[in-house]
Parts: sequence; C-alpha cells; structure tokens
Amino acid sequence: MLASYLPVLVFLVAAITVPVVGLLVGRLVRPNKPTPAKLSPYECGIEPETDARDRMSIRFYIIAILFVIFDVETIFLFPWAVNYGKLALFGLIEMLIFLGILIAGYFYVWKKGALEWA
Amino acid sequence: MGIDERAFQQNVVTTTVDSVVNWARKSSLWPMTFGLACCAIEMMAVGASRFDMDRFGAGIFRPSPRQSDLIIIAGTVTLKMAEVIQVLYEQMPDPKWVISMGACSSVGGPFDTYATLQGVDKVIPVDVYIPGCPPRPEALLYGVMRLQDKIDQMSILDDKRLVVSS
Amino acid sequence: MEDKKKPKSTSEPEKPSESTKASSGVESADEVVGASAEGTGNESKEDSVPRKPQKPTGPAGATSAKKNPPKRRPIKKGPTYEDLENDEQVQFLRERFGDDLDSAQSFLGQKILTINPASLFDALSFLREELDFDYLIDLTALDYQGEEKRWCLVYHLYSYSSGHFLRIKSRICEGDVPASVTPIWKVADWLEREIYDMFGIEFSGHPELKRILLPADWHGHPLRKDYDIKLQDQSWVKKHLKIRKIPG
Amino acid sequence: MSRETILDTRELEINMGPQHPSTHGVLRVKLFLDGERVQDCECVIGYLHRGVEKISENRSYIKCVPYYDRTDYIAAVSNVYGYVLGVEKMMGIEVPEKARYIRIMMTEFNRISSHLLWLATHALDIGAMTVFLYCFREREEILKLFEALFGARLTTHAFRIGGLWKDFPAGFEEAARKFIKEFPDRIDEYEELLTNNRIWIDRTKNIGIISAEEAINFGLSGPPLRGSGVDYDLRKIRPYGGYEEFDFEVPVGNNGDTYDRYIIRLAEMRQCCRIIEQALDGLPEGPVRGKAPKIVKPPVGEYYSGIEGPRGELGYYIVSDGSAFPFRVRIRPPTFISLQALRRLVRGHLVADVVAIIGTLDIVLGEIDR
Repeated sequence: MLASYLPVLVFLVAAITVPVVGLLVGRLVRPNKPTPAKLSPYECGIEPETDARDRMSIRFYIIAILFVIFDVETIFLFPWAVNYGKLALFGLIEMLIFLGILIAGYFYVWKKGALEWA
Repeated sequence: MGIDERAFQQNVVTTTVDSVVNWARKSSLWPMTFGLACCAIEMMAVGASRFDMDRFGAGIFRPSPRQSDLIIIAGTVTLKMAEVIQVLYEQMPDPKWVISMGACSSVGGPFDTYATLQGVDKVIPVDVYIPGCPPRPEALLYGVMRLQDKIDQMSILDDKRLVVSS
Repeated sequence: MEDKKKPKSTSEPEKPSESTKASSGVESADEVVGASAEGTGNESKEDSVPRKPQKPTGPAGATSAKKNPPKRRPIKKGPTYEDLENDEQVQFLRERFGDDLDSAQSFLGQKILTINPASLFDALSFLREELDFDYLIDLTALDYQGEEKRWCLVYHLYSYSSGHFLRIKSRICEGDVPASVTPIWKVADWLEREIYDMFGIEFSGHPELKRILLPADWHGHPLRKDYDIKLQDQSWVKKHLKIRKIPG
Repeated sequence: MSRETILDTRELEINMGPQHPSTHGVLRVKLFLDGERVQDCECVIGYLHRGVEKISENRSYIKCVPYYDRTDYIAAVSNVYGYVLGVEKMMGIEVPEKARYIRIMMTEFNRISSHLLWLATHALDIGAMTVFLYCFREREEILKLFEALFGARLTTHAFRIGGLWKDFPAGFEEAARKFIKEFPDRIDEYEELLTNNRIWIDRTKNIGIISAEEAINFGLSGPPLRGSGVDYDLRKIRPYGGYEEFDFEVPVGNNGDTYDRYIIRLAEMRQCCRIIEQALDGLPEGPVRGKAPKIVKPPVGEYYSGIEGPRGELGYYIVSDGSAFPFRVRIRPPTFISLQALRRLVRGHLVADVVAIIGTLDIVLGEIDR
C-alpha cells in the first residue's frame, strides 16, 4: 500500500531540492552590495519625497475581497467535480443551491457598482 | 554566507564556475528602456526585426532598473537628466554594466552648451563607449559584443574582493 | 529712402557698424556665385579683384576656354522693410490706437506692427475680439543688448476666418513687467514660462510663472546675449551631481 | 468640508517620470490621482534641453542645419526643410525645379517614416506588440532610401541652402516606386490589426476629446487639430516650396478623440504616397544644386517660415542682422504646444488613458526641450 505513495515522495523531494539548490548557488555566486541608494524606492528616477506606504483608495480593497470570495467558490467546485458520479442527483442540487446563492451575491455586487473600476 | 569566503582561490573549480556564470550573464543582458534622444530611435531600430538585438540575448527591454543589468545611455545627457541617471544607476542590482551610446553621452557630442553634461562618465562608470551620431545599429550591436567579451573576463572572485592571505 | 519717422533700431537689430557691410554683403554674395566650375573655390574679397586667367587644369583635351573676368551682374536688391500705411487693417488700428501703433511695415510680405508696450495688452485683446486673430502661432522675445529698450516681444498671430498672418512686436525696457496674454490665448502659458526661463522677463497675471526648461533652482537666463554658451551653473552642479574623477 | 471618513484618501501624487516606457523619451508627468482617476497632471520638461537656440546664435547659417536635424530627430528631413526655406527666401535664392520636387518627395517620405514610428510606439504603449515590428519593417525601407540619397539614416542633413547635396544615386527611383506601390496594402495590414480591434477601440474611442474651439485656443496644429474637425493644413493654406502643384486631400476627423487622430494619420500616410507618386512622375530634369554663396549672409531683416511637419506647424522665425551668424532663430515647436494641452485632455481619465493620450499627441522630447 505504501509503495503506491513512492512517486509522491520522489516528486516532493525533487520539488524541494530544485529551488533550494538554485537559490544556494545564486547566493554563492552573485555579488551582494545593498547600498542605501539602491534600496530607496524606485520612482522613475526621481528622489521619492513621501513614503511609498500611502493610504490607498478603498475600492481597490473591495475589488480584492470580491476576487477572493469567488476564487474560493471555484475551489469548492473541484472536489464536487471529482466525484460527481457518486454524488448523482443529490450532489447536483446541492451544488446548484450553493452556486445560486453566490451568483445572487454576484448580481447584487454588480448592480451596486462595486465592480466599477476607477 | 555559510561558506568562508577567504577559502576561495583561483582554481579549477572556480574557473569552470566562472565560465558558466559569465556565459549565463553575457547571453541574457537585459537592457533598461532608457532612450534620451536620437540614439534612442536607433536603439529601437536595433530592437526591431532587421537588426534584431535578441540574437545576442539583449533584446528584452525592461522598464524598471530593478530587473535590468545593462543601461544603454542613448542620447544627450543634460545636467538635469544626469541627476536622474545617478539615481537610476544606483537602483540597478549588481552586476550592472553601462553602454554609452553615441557621441553625446560619451563626450557631449555637438552640444557643448550650458545645459549639457560633457560625457556621462562624469556621473556613472561606463563600460563601453560607442562613437557615432547616432551610431549605426550595427555599431550598437558591436558595442554589445564588446561588452560580452568584457564580461567573459570577469570572475566571481573579484566581486567578493577575496583576499588571499599570502 | 529710409523713412525718418521709424526709430532706427525698432526693426533693424544691427550693431551700428554692420549696416553698411550688410548691403555690400549681398553684393559680394553674388560675385562668388560666378565661381567657375573646375576652378577651386575662390574666395572673392569685398571688391571683386579681376581674376588672372588660370591655366586650364585637368587633361589637355579638357575645356581649354580661357576664364573671362566675371561680367558685373546688376546688384540684386535684397528684401527690405517697406512701410505699409495703406493697408486697411493698419488704418483700422491706426484710428483705434493712434500713435500707440509705433510703426507698420512689411518684410518679405509679412506684416509687422510695432506697438507701444503701454497699450499692448488691449491692442492684442482688440485683435483677438474684433479682428478675430484666434490663433497665437508663437510668442518669443529678442534681446537687443546695450539698447535702452532691451527686450522685444514678438507675437505671431493668425486668424482662421480671414486667413491673415500678422507679427506684433513691442519693445520693452530691462525691468518692465509686461501683461501676460494667457487670458486671451491659453497657449501663451508655457510660451511665457519659456521666455521667463530663457530671458528673465516676468509677466504679470501669469497663472504660475516658473522655469520650464532649466532646473528650477538654476541661476541665470541663457538666451541673454551676455550669457556665455558654455557657462554651466557650478553651484547647481555641486549641489545635485556627484561628479566622479575619471580614472586615467 | 465633510469630515474625512476612512473612505476618503489624500490625493495620490505619482511620478510618471523621466524614465518611463511610454513617455516617449524624457517627459515627466506628475499625476494627481484619486484612486485610478486622474484629477490633474503637471508636465515637467527640460530633461533634454540642450540649448539649440543658443547654439544657433553662435554658428553660421549653414552650420546651424545639423542642429535642427537633432531637435526633432524623428522628422529630421522636414525640420531642416523649414529652416532652409526661410533662409533661401531671405537670401532670394532660386532653387532648381528638380531640387524642389525631390525636397517635397523626401519630406513626404519623412512624414511616412515619422507616422510609422508614431504608430509603432503608440500601439506598443497600448499593448499591441506586433504593430511595432510591422511598422519598423516598413520604416527600415524608408531609411534605406534616406541612406542612399542623404548618406545617413536618421540625422540626414538632408537639404543645403540652395538645393540638395547631390542627385539620386542609380536605382533610387525604382526603389522609391516599389515602396509606394507596396505601401498602401501595408497600411491595410495595420488597419486589419487595429482599426476594428475591440481592445484598440476601447482604449482609444472617446479618449482625450478636445473640441475645435479649444484646440484653436490651445494653439494646436497638425493631426491633433485636424482630429477635432478644423481643416488647417499649411500645405494647402500657405503653400510653400511648390506644394500647390500637387493635389492631395487633407483628412479631417470629427469628434477629436484618439481614435480619430489615429484614422487621420493613417489616411495622411496614403496621401503622402500620392504626393510622392506625382513627384516621381513629374520629376523635371536639370541640376540639383542651386546658386548659393559660400558665405550665407542674409540681409538685415526677419522672416517666419512655417511648414506642415508631421506633428503640426513647425516654424522658424529667423532674425538676421546682416552678419554671417543668425541674430536669433526661434523654433516654433508643435509638440511643445500640443503637450500643453495634455493637462486639459487627461483630466477625468484613467492612468492607462494618459498613456494613450501621450501617444496620440505624438510628442518628441528633442523638439519640446530644444
């Protein structure tokens, strides 16, 4: 039983070693000269007057949160889609209800104009 | 840095690593989009399909200094712009190289006036000077090739100022 | 034939010694023109010395025609400032502004009106409203250094409806602050900022008069005649640039 | 002033600075943003101010010419054409027939190459990468013609006072004819790529609208002016150098947005081909170098010679005091004046539209800063 998990192990090991080796060699080879001027924020070549951390407009936050919500919704679809056969009719109705609620929310957001950029 | 730097000397291991690292660096020289005047138009012509700089790995023009290792000063450097060039050059990650394209950026060119810096090497260290006003696209390609030859001689050791205690 | 009323320096911006040479300049220009083809470029002096016949260079069979001295062509009269009083626009302005309109001339077919700076602003707004000169092509300044009225503001106007082209000039002294024409034409905003940057002439009523081409804290106004072409503002350079010592 | 709630944010000031992929050189625009919407903008220029007007007061008339190649380096041929016409008019020099025709032909070639570069960078800024490579492919053909006749690709020092430097090299006319025979369907290729492209229309339709009166009040000229419906083309209104002998239309837009200016410039390129064709067909015989003195000394006086450059009305106000050095040469830079309208055009648009508007004004920093 355990043997069938061997490919996963190999895959895991490879997935870890490749980036680690790459970063290690990089750190060894590349020059490392962090000067304050180099670390100052880049503003098209002009000395930045104000700090880069400024208060951003709220609408960017709203758009981001909406994206997260609908992204998570699609994640829930994956397990449902995988064993769709076993769940049969019950699963279908269940998912339709789940999707219906979220699509209603989507229309509400759309009509409220939260998706309007700018 | 885990490994003790002073242990390194010029030996077989570092020369092969050098050749690999230099080969990697010189074949992916990402220039920064930094056109000033007429030479910038010739630089764009070099970026286009007839004189294609991509053959030398230098075709991808990066907008920001953070992702570019080569800055091609293409055009007249005025005093007001020299201040900006200083900031940009500082903000480029090491290892970085500078190509001074055209007579204007190399020595001020035809503009010997109150507002022009007579040569960009007064402000930043320059690796390759390309004559011409504007230099022909082939001249810029030749300049890139000369820079690649210069990169070939570099070694990872001299960057880290390894001192071999005699 | 120069009409006396016109003050000598309004439109002829020459240094006193130049004017005599100018007219001869045109003559000598024509003499050189007759330079023979295969002869080397012979710089003819002011008074064209009759050339001695040159031995035909080049292969023997070539043109062996002896060079005859250049025949004296009638001196072409270069363009000059004609006075135009009969032009209906000038009359229209004349009775509207009287003697504020210093002079009206035309050079090579382009009308030039010189207006007294006191009534410059309302002359221009008059031109804008009544005569419908709605396109300010260009606004610049000239520096007659050493003369009492040092600056000369030059407005180029064009009217879409009537298709007339006009140049308004106005002589102002060193310290004067002429009125800004931005309320009349929006295009004058940057043009006046450039004049301030290059000449140092302030304009009253300009929304935001500061340097446009040179760095903000630069000293000196480069297009003045007394400003040397290579004079870099060292204090600015020291403050802003870290000049490296170039090795070797 | 309402109490500042957490939703209100200070106006964000961002530098679209001198080093920016889409400011066509070294223009710096200070954008004052509310979120992504542009409240106001302020252009800071002068990063390429080399003092060409001061230089031209210290050089002789003939030596000034190469400096005018380098002010507007994309339309170098027509830049020199304006100055040379002015000096010839003041000196009263007659230019031979053939030279006049070649001058008009090469100026129109230059207009095509300038519009091609405009289209390449304008489309690249908005995101269409392939158009850049297509346009540069044609532009290289024109640069080959420039190189054959003038000896240089970009800073061509095309015309001399009194005519041309030398006549056509062998095979020049066939190459020119071949180019203008193929070029119209190259323009169709661009139109296929862009004109009905959904993204292109969204990014350019109703962006940067300016009405006719405001365009006149801002002193705009060239495509930005004709985009708003004003039919003002110096080649028709004040013909110079023999343009009255050629028949061509002047394309005029109607609602003055970026899309109309794009359509106009493409139509202008087709008209240029027509002019070149007429010039090639009617090319007179004769010498190419007119009678011009070695030392150019125009008589005391002043003259404003304006021509229709690819970017608008390019004028040279030459004041001569009779000596061999110009007393003052004032260049009327069309892009300096059309950039001034940027503040009015940009208000209320998104930051991405600022890029499209800068592209449609077709600015060249060498000419703005001189």
